[in-house]
Parts: sequence; C-alpha cells; structure tokens
Amino acid sequence: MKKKILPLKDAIARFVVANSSVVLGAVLEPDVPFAATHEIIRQGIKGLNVIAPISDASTDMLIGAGCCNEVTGAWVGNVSGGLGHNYRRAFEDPDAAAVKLHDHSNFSIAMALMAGAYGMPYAPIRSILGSDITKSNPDMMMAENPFSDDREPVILVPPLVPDVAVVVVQRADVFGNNHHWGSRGVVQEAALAAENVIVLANEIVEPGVIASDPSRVLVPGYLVSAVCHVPAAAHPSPQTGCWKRDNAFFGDYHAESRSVEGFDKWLQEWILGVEDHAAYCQKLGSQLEDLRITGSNLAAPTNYAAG
Amino acid sequence: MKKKILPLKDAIARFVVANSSVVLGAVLEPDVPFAATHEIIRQGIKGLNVIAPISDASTDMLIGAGCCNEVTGAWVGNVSGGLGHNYRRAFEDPDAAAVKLHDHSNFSIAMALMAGAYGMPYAPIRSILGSDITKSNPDMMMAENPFSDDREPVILVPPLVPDVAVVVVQRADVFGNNHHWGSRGVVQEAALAAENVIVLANEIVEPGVIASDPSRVLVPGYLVSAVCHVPAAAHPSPQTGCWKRDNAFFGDYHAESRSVEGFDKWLQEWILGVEDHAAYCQKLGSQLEDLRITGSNLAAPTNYAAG
Amino acid sequence: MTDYSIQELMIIASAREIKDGELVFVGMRLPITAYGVARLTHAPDAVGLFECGVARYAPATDMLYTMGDPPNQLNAAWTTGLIPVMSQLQRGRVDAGFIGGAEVDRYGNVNTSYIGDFNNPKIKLPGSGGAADIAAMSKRLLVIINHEQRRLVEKVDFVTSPGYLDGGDSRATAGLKGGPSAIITDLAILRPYGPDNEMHLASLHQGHSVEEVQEKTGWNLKVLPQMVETPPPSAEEMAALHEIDKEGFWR
Amino acid sequence: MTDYSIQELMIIASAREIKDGELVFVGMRLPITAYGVARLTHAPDAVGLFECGVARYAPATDMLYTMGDPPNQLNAAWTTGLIPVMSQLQRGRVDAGFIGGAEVDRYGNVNTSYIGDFNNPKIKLPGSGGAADIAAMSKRLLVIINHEQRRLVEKVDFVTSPGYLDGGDSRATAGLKGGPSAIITDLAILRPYGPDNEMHLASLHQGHSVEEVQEKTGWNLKVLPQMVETPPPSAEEMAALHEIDKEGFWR
Repeated sequence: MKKKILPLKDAIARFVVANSSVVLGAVLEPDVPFAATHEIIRQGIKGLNVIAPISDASTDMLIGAGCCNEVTGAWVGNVSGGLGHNYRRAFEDPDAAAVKLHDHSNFSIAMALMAGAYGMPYAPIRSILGSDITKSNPDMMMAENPFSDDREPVILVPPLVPDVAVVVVQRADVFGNNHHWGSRGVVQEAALAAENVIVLANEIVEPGVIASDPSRVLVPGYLVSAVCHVPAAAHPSPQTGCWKRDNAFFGDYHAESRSVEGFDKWLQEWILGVEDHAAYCQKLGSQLEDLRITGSNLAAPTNYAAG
Repeated sequence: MKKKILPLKDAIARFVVANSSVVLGAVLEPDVPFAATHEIIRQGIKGLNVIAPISDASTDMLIGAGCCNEVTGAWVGNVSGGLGHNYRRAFEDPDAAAVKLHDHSNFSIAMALMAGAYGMPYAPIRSILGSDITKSNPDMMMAENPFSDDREPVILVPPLVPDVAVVVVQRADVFGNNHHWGSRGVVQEAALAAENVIVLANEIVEPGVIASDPSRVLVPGYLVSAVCHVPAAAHPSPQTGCWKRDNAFFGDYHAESRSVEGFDKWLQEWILGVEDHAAYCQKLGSQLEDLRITGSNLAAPTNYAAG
Repeated sequence: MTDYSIQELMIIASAREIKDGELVFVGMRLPITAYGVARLTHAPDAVGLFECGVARYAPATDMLYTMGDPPNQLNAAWTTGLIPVMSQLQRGRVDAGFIGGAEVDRYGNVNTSYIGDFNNPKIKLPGSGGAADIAAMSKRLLVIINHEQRRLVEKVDFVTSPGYLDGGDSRATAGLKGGPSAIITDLAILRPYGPDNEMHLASLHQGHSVEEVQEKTGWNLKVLPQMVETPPPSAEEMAALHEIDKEGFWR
Repeated sequence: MTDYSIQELMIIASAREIKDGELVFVGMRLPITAYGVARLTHAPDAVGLFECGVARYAPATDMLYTMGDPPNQLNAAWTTGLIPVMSQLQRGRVDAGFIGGAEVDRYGNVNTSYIGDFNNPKIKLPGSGGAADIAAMSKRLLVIINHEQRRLVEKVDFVTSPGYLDGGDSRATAGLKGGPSAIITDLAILRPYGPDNEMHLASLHQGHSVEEVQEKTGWNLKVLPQMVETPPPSAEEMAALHEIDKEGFWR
C-alpha cells in the first residue's frame, strides 16, 4: 500500500485547484472541515463551487474571503446565529461579488451525491414536489413516473461528481483507511462520488486499528488521495467522541461578520494572520482544551474472529 | 418502548402470510435466515414471492417444499454445489409446479430494494445495459437519460416493497434494536423497504449494549415488528464473528436434492420431522458446535462520550 | 393559573400535536423540547428523527446547540447517514415534522429561502435545509412561528416548503399527500379547514382576542365556528416541561 | 519445465491480467487465487472487491467457500453493503472483473441464465449474481471457462453478461464502455481483435495445437497473426502460487 500522509497545506495545494468543486462539510452540523476551509482561504484559491448540504459558517467564510463563486447546498448560514452575513451580502449587496447558488433541500442534495457515488445517471425523487426549489434550481427536471398509471409527477436530480471531498474522521492510518462514528450526513456518498478524497484525521493510528473493525470504515484508503493528521480539524464544529461544539466561537463570528469590515478583521485575526491549523489551535489555547471530550462511553465489544 | 420479542414460530405465523413477498437472505452468502425458511416450510405457508439476491440453498428448499411460486432474485442455486435442483426442476420439469422468476442482477435487485427503502419512484441504472435480463424481466423499462445530449440508454428499475424482511443479526435487545457487523449485502435496504421486519438474533442483550454503539445498528427497533432469539439462525450459512459455514451440510443437501425423492427424504429428516430450530440444533449436535467461532479478534475501542 | 410563559405554552401546544408511537422530525430548540414533553406525558413511544442521521427514543440529556452535537449521538437509537433517516419521509413512514420559517401563508406554505424575487432577492435567507422534504413528505406538518403580519402573509414570496400550495386540491395535483395540520404561534393555533384548505383560527391562547390575531395576520383570517381557547398547560405538562427545562430557558 | 498443472497455468495467466493498483472483482476459487498471485508478484497494490460488500488489500489467509465467509471479513479493508462496493462498477472505478459461465460466444458474451429459450428453458442455470454488472461496467472483463465446444459457442442462448454483443460497435451503441479483454481457458487465451471485436486465438498453452483449439471452439476461431505461446509460469509466479495454495488444491 502507498502511504498517503501529507501536511494539510500540501494536500490542499495539490488537490484543491482553482475553479474546482469541493465538498466541505457533508455531515451537516458536525465534522465541518474548517481546518481545510481556513487553508483554502490562506492559499487564496479562487472560483470554487462549494458543495455542502449544511456546513455551518464554513461556506460563509469562503464567500467572504472571495474563494467561492458557486454554492451547491441546502442551507447556508450560521447554526448559532441564523443568517450568514457574507452569504446574504453576495445576493443582496450590489457591491459584493455575486455567488451562483445551486439550490437544494437536504434530501435532494443527498440524492445528487448518492447518484454521483453510485454512478446513477440521475435520481428520481418526490421529496421536494411542490417546492419552488425546482424553479430556482434549473439543474433539476420535472418528469412523470413511467411506472405510474396516473402520470405521477417526479423530480429528476442530476448526479453530483465533486472534484474533491474533504472529510473529517476520528482516526485513520497512513494509507488513508479510516473510521468514522456518529451520524454521518452524506459524507460517505460525497466521498464515494468525488474524484479525490482528502481525509483529516483527529488521530493517526496503526493500520491494525482500522483493520480491526472494517464495518466502521467510512471510505477505504484505496479511494483516498491524501490523509492529514489534523486534530480538531472541525473546530468550532463538534466531532463525536472527540470535540464539543464551540458555540461562543460561532457566536463571535456571527457578530463580527455582520459588517464587511468586521469580517475582514475576523479573517485577519483567525485565518490570514495565523500560520496554520496548529497555530490556530495554539491561539485558541484553553478555549479549545475545554472542548476536548475526556469522558468515556465505549461501544460494546465486537468480535470479528473467523475461527 | 414496546417489547417485541416473540418465539420464531409465532413471528412467522403472524407476519409471513400466504401469498406475501418475503425477503429471506439479503446479505448474499452469509446470514441466510434458514431457521425462518424451515419454519415457513413447517407451517406450510404457500404462494410466497421470495426476494433474495443470492440466498444459497434457502430458495431452493422453499421451492421444493411448495411454499414459493415466485422468486425475485439474481442467483438461485447452491454456492457449494452450483445448480439448485428444485429450482431447475421448476423450470425444466413439466411435472413440477412452475415458479415465476423476476430476473435480476445483484446490482439491479439492490437498486430495486434501495428504491423501496428510500421511497424512490424507481432507480435508473446503467449496470445491466446489454444484458438480456431486461428481456426476461419485463418489470424493468428501457429509457433515455434526459440529462444526456446523445440519448444515452438507461434502465429504470421499479422499487421493491416487500411485505416482510427476515434479517439475521449478531445481537438485539427485546425492543428489536440490533447490531450487525461484517459485510451486509442489501439487508439494510431490504429492512428499510419492507412493511414488516423480523429480526433473528444470535444473542439477546441488554438495551444498553445496543445503545452503546448506535452506528452499528442495522435497523432501529422502531422499524422492527418482531425480534426472535434464534442462535445459529443462519446455519448452514456463516455469521460473522459467530458461526462458520457448514460446507458439508450444503454439499449433502446438494447431493440429496438431486432427485425429488431424495429432496423429500432430506426435507422430512431436517425440517418436517424436526419440531423447531432448537431441535434442529440439537440434532446437529457436535457438527454445529464445531462451527461455533470461539476465537477473539475484537474491534478497536470506540468512544461516544459527549463530555 | 397563568404561571407559564408564552413559549412554554407553545411548547406544550406543540407537544399535544405528537401522538404516541409516531415518528417525528423534531428539529431543535422549541420542537425538540415539545417532543420531550410529549414523551413524558401522552406519547412515551414517539420517536425523534434528525436530518443529520440520528433517531432517538428520548431527547438528549445534555444541552444541544445543533442536532449533530455529541449529546445527541450518545445512546441514540441510531446514528447513520442522512439518507436512511430522511428517506423515511419519502418512504411514507413519518407522521409529523416541525419546521419554522420567515414567512408562512394562507395555505400553510413556508418560505425560508428568499424575500423578494429569487433572481434578485431583497433578503437571502439560509434556505431549505430539510424543511422542504419534511413539508412535502410527512403526514402532518407543524409550523412554529411568531405571529407578526410580516410573517403570516397572504402569499409567500417563495415556497420553500409546500403547504397546500394554492389551496383546494393543488397540493394533491402536485403529487403530494399530507399537508400542514397546525401553525402554532405565540397568539393562536391555525388549522386548515374546508375544501379550500385555507388556514383558519382554530385555537386562541388565553389573553388574546380574535381581533388581535386577525390584525397581526397578513390575510383575511377566518375563524373556525368550533374555535376554542387553547387549554392552558396542565400540571402534568408543566412538570414534564420543567423536568426537561431544568434551567428555565423557556420560562 | 512443465512442472505445473493446467489449473495452475490458468491461475497464473489470470494473475498476469491484473495490473498494479487496480480495483478488481476477484470472485472465488481460481480468480481469487490469481489475485493473490498478482499481489505477491507484480501487483502488490491491487485491491480485491467482492459483491457481498467486502474490499480487501490481500486475500483472506484461511480457506473460503463463499465470499462472505468469516475469514473474508476479518481484517478486510472494508466490510459494508453491496451497493457501496458494486456501485464502484457503475461509477467507473473498477478496472477488471473475473467471471465464469456455462457458455461464452464469439463476441465474449456470457450465459449463466438459460440454456434454450428463456420462456421455456432446457436448462435453468443459477442466473447472473453480479456477473452482468461486472461484465457491463468494468473496464476489462476476464472470462474463465473450460475449453469445450458446448461452452465456446457461436452465439449464447441468453446474454446474461454482455461482451461485445453482436460485435463491431454494438456494445458502444448499447451504452457500454469496456468489454472482454481475455477469455482464459485450459487450452488458450482468446482476445478481441479488429473493428469487429471478435474473439481470436491470442495465446496457446504449451502442448496444445491451433487445430485442437479450433476444433474445441464452437465458431470458426481465427488466429491472431501475433499469436504467442502462453509463457509458462516463472519460478517467482510458482513460488507465489505455492505460498497461497499451501495444500496443493490446484496442483
């Protein structure tokens, strides 16, 4: 097997190229790969189509930093605060750079990523019949169910095949094999759909740890392009069994990003003026340490013995 | 929560009614619910449509016993022996009761169950383009991909919504919550598609065991109709971490079912002449005991602590 | 006997909409608390579903800020993908779902996407999330909203989450079953009525008048002949709520 | 230097069809052994896929009777559902796949379903399993079959697993890429050739003649101008095979 371990900086530089489509946050509220978001901003990568059903403030940051001119998603904002100010400005403020939105519901974007993952030509759904999302998103197509007697309406959702998916896991080995537990949103579909997968692991473990529980594998290493050791990669979003959510941090971001000037100041302080994710963690200091999960609620033992 | 624990006999009698569609074996070669197959035969339930991508000799037994006049599947035979003799006779022998086959590939039946599970009106696939399966199975429809420029051909697979799915798991609680590990074929899709789910658990455990690892849950108890404590429910097929495959038993079945008389004798000896699954296990005696997995290859510890 | 806040009343009114044994998308904040109250009172076997891929038999014991927070994972009934959980909507298994919104209209359509023309919006709201799916596919939709004229409007600018669309059988024509069964506000509860499926004033919270509610509603709100006063929280309901809301967040 | 069985030669010829780093559906018995040999020789990073939902970086160390047996689960790269693994075919990620069959024809189509008319078959075979999917969607299909006239036929009674269909561009017209790259038999290796994509005699196993192979083939088998003799197993290949087949099952 080939070792795929890379510093985050190198993985982003190598796989997230300008004008590509990138899944950043497919677990919904947890496991948002903010460390990758920040690194993309630091490297000034432009023209991204950011794909995420819900990714808390990550997409808002990328818009504000000018990295992203397309969004494919179901909800963009700040789960603590509500609206995402940069996102709003992109639509409401004639002075702001415009963002093209590929509008979705959670289920329709999930079906689009599933279709991409499974090589389906498209996914027929009923779930957003009646919604104007089919008007604001012309990628979707109205059709009739050919198996129905009564010309039942259905919506055809085209597949999403992202250039890159960045996924956050609890642990991985140097070959990119990894374990994820807790709710997973559409991150497995996103990873299977994408051309390249970058894994951000809270911990790097011996290959035997991953191999000991192959049903816990989110996406096998042979489909992974790079694995990066990035503890607290999801901060300020939570990670099951590892990190609590930093509500205050989200709140501060929401307050400070209310104005363009406030956002720029925040950006300088927390991203541009910070060397890398390690420095970001150091700057957070005890605020981060207080979020570390230290309790123990272990899964029941599970035996894979063959004889 | 409501306790759903029932003797296997009662669960089969209550949920597997004549002329219904029943998933019996959706994990492919392992976890075939032979204990349920046998009980269906003992109760003489007729007219079933047996749904299973591959279920080793289970479908062949049901056909031979006259319980099944429709098969929805991708492969029917005996993995050790090759052909399934009762299955062959149903098609080749004018004296045998005919069986209607809804012909599939593994992937097309998986997509049909997935569509049923997820409430999709149908699943468009490419995977069996060029195959005559689309001729022998008129349930499927040829179509064009409306998103393609070049009238790309696709196949539309209608959803399967079985009346019942019988699933074998390593452990469950009395409320039907359960854990499954190892490869799972399409059993999760089958359970989510079905109107009723019967869980056969190798072990009944305290609810806290299942709750300790909610990412290991195959199908939550609220979607389960009955849970039965049936150790070695899959014998002679294997069960990850619990039971090895009984190759000799499959071989004997294959040899003895070569003739109708031989099958009838086998049926009398191993199913009709046996009171229930406990008696079947007792009859197997040391042959079964030798298949019990006693080694230990435990999954790495996994922490769900929240604080 | 007015020893409850209006938010507590809304929670308890919401809890009453959940029946025992039902599968319910319970969202966050007010509805998840309502789910907790329902479980402790009349609906012990109601199951709570969350879009991120979580199902629970009881609310998390620790405070949640998002559905995916660690306490919502711990001892869940199921932590899985979005699709296995949200597809239960499209599969027809989900009895009810709670959503909020910036606007709701006469036919129970909800907007969380755009104020103004979607091609050139005055305000860009965060979008659907799972709300469109819950509105389209659950058997009963429950809308929680503050009763203001700018929120309860004649016609939403954008139907994110379909109610009865243009009323009458237009929802059925669009291929949908179900529909809004209640709009729960800080003043009243509105319910669909008649073949037109228009939202009517069905239950008035204590201390408010029909006229006040009508004035704060952006359409000509009709009153059900069988309109009632919203029953105040019972002692049992309040006890259940206080068991969940130990810190008095909703007081 | 003929110290190998014909089955051992077939395994080694099959192993040579696997390139390093490829994703391969490796099936059971002969092909899974071939995968093991490939890994130990020229293709250490080839990944083995199994339809039940297993992916492995190396074959199981204990004997398997089915793909789902406990030794194939233990220390696998991934044990998951059928769909996440088999969909890698339709997603276009799978380089090669091995299948067997009762019949294969001039254009590499394989039948494992019906001998005779499918409405009234003379013999009902077990069916596709995953073979149709592997044949349709992998970049290269590898067919393993015993070289008998009743097996290598002019035209299969039923196309379970599509090869080049009616030859020429008929496979592309059906919406498919890829196609059979080799039929590996106990006598020879056949490969598609020319715009017609007809299977030709490409490599002859030692000790057999062109005439013998043509006689045992149910169509007028043409010989590639660049036909070679199948290189006998190298010492390294045999060592790898013996490391896997410790008990001499294939000897």
